[in-house]
Amino acid sequence: MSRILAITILLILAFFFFSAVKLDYGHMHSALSEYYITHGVAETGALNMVTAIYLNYRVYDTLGEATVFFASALGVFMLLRKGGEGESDA
Amino acid sequence: MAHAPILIIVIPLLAVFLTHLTKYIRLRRGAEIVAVASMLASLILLLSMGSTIISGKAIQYDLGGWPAPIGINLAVDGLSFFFALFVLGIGLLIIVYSLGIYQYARRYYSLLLIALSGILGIILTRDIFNMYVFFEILAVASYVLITYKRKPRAIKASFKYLIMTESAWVLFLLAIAILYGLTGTLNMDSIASQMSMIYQTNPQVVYLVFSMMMIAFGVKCGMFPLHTWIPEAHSQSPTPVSSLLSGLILKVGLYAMLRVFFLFFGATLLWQGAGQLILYLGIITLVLGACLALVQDELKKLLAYSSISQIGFILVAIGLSTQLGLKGGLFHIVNHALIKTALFFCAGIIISQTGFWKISNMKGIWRQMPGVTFAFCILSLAVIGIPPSNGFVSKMFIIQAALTEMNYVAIIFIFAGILLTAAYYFRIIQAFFSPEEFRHKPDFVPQPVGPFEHLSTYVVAFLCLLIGLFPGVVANIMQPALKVLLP
Amino acid sequence: MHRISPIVKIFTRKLFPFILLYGCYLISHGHLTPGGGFQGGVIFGSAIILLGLVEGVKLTENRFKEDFLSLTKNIGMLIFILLGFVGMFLGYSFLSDFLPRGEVGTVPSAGFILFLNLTIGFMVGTGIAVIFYRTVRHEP
Amino acid sequence: MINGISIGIVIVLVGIYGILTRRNIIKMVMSLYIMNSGVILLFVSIGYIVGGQAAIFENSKKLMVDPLPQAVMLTTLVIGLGITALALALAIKIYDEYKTLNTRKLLEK
Repeated sequence: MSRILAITILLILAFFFFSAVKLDYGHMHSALSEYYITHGVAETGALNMVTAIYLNYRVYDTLGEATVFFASALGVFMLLRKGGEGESDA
Repeated sequence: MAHAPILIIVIPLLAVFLTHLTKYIRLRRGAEIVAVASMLASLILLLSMGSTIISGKAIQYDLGGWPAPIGINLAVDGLSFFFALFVLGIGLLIIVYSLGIYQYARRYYSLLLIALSGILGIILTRDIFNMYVFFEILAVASYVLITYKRKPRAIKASFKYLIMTESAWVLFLLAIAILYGLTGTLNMDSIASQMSMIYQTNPQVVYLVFSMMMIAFGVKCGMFPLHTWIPEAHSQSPTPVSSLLSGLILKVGLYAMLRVFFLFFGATLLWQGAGQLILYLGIITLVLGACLALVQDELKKLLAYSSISQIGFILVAIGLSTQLGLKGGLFHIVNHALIKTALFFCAGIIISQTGFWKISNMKGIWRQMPGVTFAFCILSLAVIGIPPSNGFVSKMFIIQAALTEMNYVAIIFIFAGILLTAAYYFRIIQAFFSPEEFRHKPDFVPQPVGPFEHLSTYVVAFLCLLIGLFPGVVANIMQPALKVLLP
Repeated sequence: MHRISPIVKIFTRKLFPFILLYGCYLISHGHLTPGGGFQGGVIFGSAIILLGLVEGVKLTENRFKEDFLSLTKNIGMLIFILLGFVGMFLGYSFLSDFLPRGEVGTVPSAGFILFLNLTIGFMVGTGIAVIFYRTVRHEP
Repeated sequence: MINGISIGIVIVLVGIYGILTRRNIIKMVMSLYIMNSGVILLFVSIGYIVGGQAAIFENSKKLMVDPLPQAVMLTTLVIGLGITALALALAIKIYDEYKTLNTRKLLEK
């Protein structure tokens, strides 16, 4: 695709993005994060709130994402075998 | 069983890692037994919830014990029960089909189970970021499954599929970021409740989020401008994987589109412009898929283009966004998933027996394989929509919906689509039943095709006729699903 | 590729256990200080990659055999899911924290977050090592 | 005005530009990862609170940044890692089979 065409597409996209997204977010807490900060230590016992969230409140996401990593490692393992090593399963 | 919703997803996931460990126990074909057992367990668990869902109540399940907006929660309501039912059914069929082929090792079954648990995870989740994670699981599993036989063209097709899907799904992540910035939560229901208020204050953000999600779901379900990965990915992958792709993965894209658009943008957007947009994109997909299928000579590629045009039918039905239109759309999603899975099974059997990929040198094949060609005819009648089959019922609903909407553009193109579908399927049947003698491939050893392949194909062909004769059974399972979409 | 100088070799062999130690620290203190399962696992993986690059993959192979690494990945994921099931069997909902919360600030203070961190750490570490082995040893 | 969100959007646009114009496979995978990092920067800076401290509790109770986007983006990072590892493995196999990384030549083969 020629560069000029790509740049025009990007300018249109940039116009849409910047006009839509209001850019002054950094002042107030969302209700959810307020809950995490106030009740986080008491409920999960962890000081690091980020670890508390992705290992206790939303641990289901981490289970899903560990499967993604497992599947991609399995994929790389299967793809880059030397020839058909038969079906040796690890 | 209080834990039923999560168990439906986690039992296949557990089976994934058990299949790898069956190497160490002397159970012959242990992986297959574990795979089939896990799917049956999930199916039984889902049916155990059936009675409460049909009566209209939804079952909530909070993961980790945290209530809705704080933790992630799953919900089984009419729509997700309906989709989970036929996804588990077809998943079981795909596993039964691939039981017959011996060179599929443990890793194939574990990847298939990862893909199926990913699909179930998408269907049951109530959290938008969680839906993104499970779509990624499904995507990674399907990239690897496409390249299972390590054919060069399959690797090229998988790479193209990867680049298209991932760059579209970065936009979906962008949409989640903007939604989080506006609403402060990741839970679908709380976002949906604040959506109409956001639409009043800042309609442009809603249009932006809608278009980004449209791109992401468009790639996943093969809508018009984003369908280019489908023919190559379907034709080069192993047969059960191509039926998984066109039977389930395209349908999950449609499920997500239905769920997210009717939940977030239901009241505000769908009845003004967006419904029409989906309608016209559906019409273009319909016509484009049918025309490309007409000129296609490779059997599997033709079936892939036929999938695109049938998705066009469903998009037209969704675009009408009336009670009848959605009923036709949902019905056609189930029918097309069933029919296309069995059509790919037939194509797989024919290709593995004769070694030919192109229709032109499959002439007069009905003398070699009468059973499979007969099943192929029934299924192609079902796709076109000839009365006794189930395709007729769903297409009749779609036509009725278009008529009541007085949408003449849609009606014209629906009929044109049906005629084109009839054209390219009769072309195949005419090639199969042509009088000239079938010439074998010179030095080709046909692979052994066991009873499993034939069994699964005939079961689906019979099921299509059965649903065609008694559509009432599917209709009342669909009733709670429609109540979810159009309250 | 020119030969790797002996200084680098000796340093790597000496440094290797300390990298692993640092990885273990990150994993075990994941819920107290910045860090966690993934970051510690990546450092495990980088330790094995460092050894592979310097010593050559053959030597590293017999220390960390590939089948053993893939097996650890499977076992790690199995433990992850079984931890979820244990929460369910004890009456809480799936993947819930069934262990009592220790005294805040000490290592065993966050219930089953520590075990999850360990499982993810091993999985990510072995996963990256497997990917490294596969890409390095691939000849067309 | 310049803040994390606008720069995140610009990085996503750079990634889209890379995918649209680059013909080399490896560069396409790199621009895919650039898009991923752009979105991660945007999502994390949506949770930023001016003058906020990292979301880890020491003894003093200071104003904290929103921890949810950071936890969610950790998941996206690992997904991006998995996707890029798989894409590069596919690129290696494509180069083995077709001996070229140029998408134009690959289209004909």
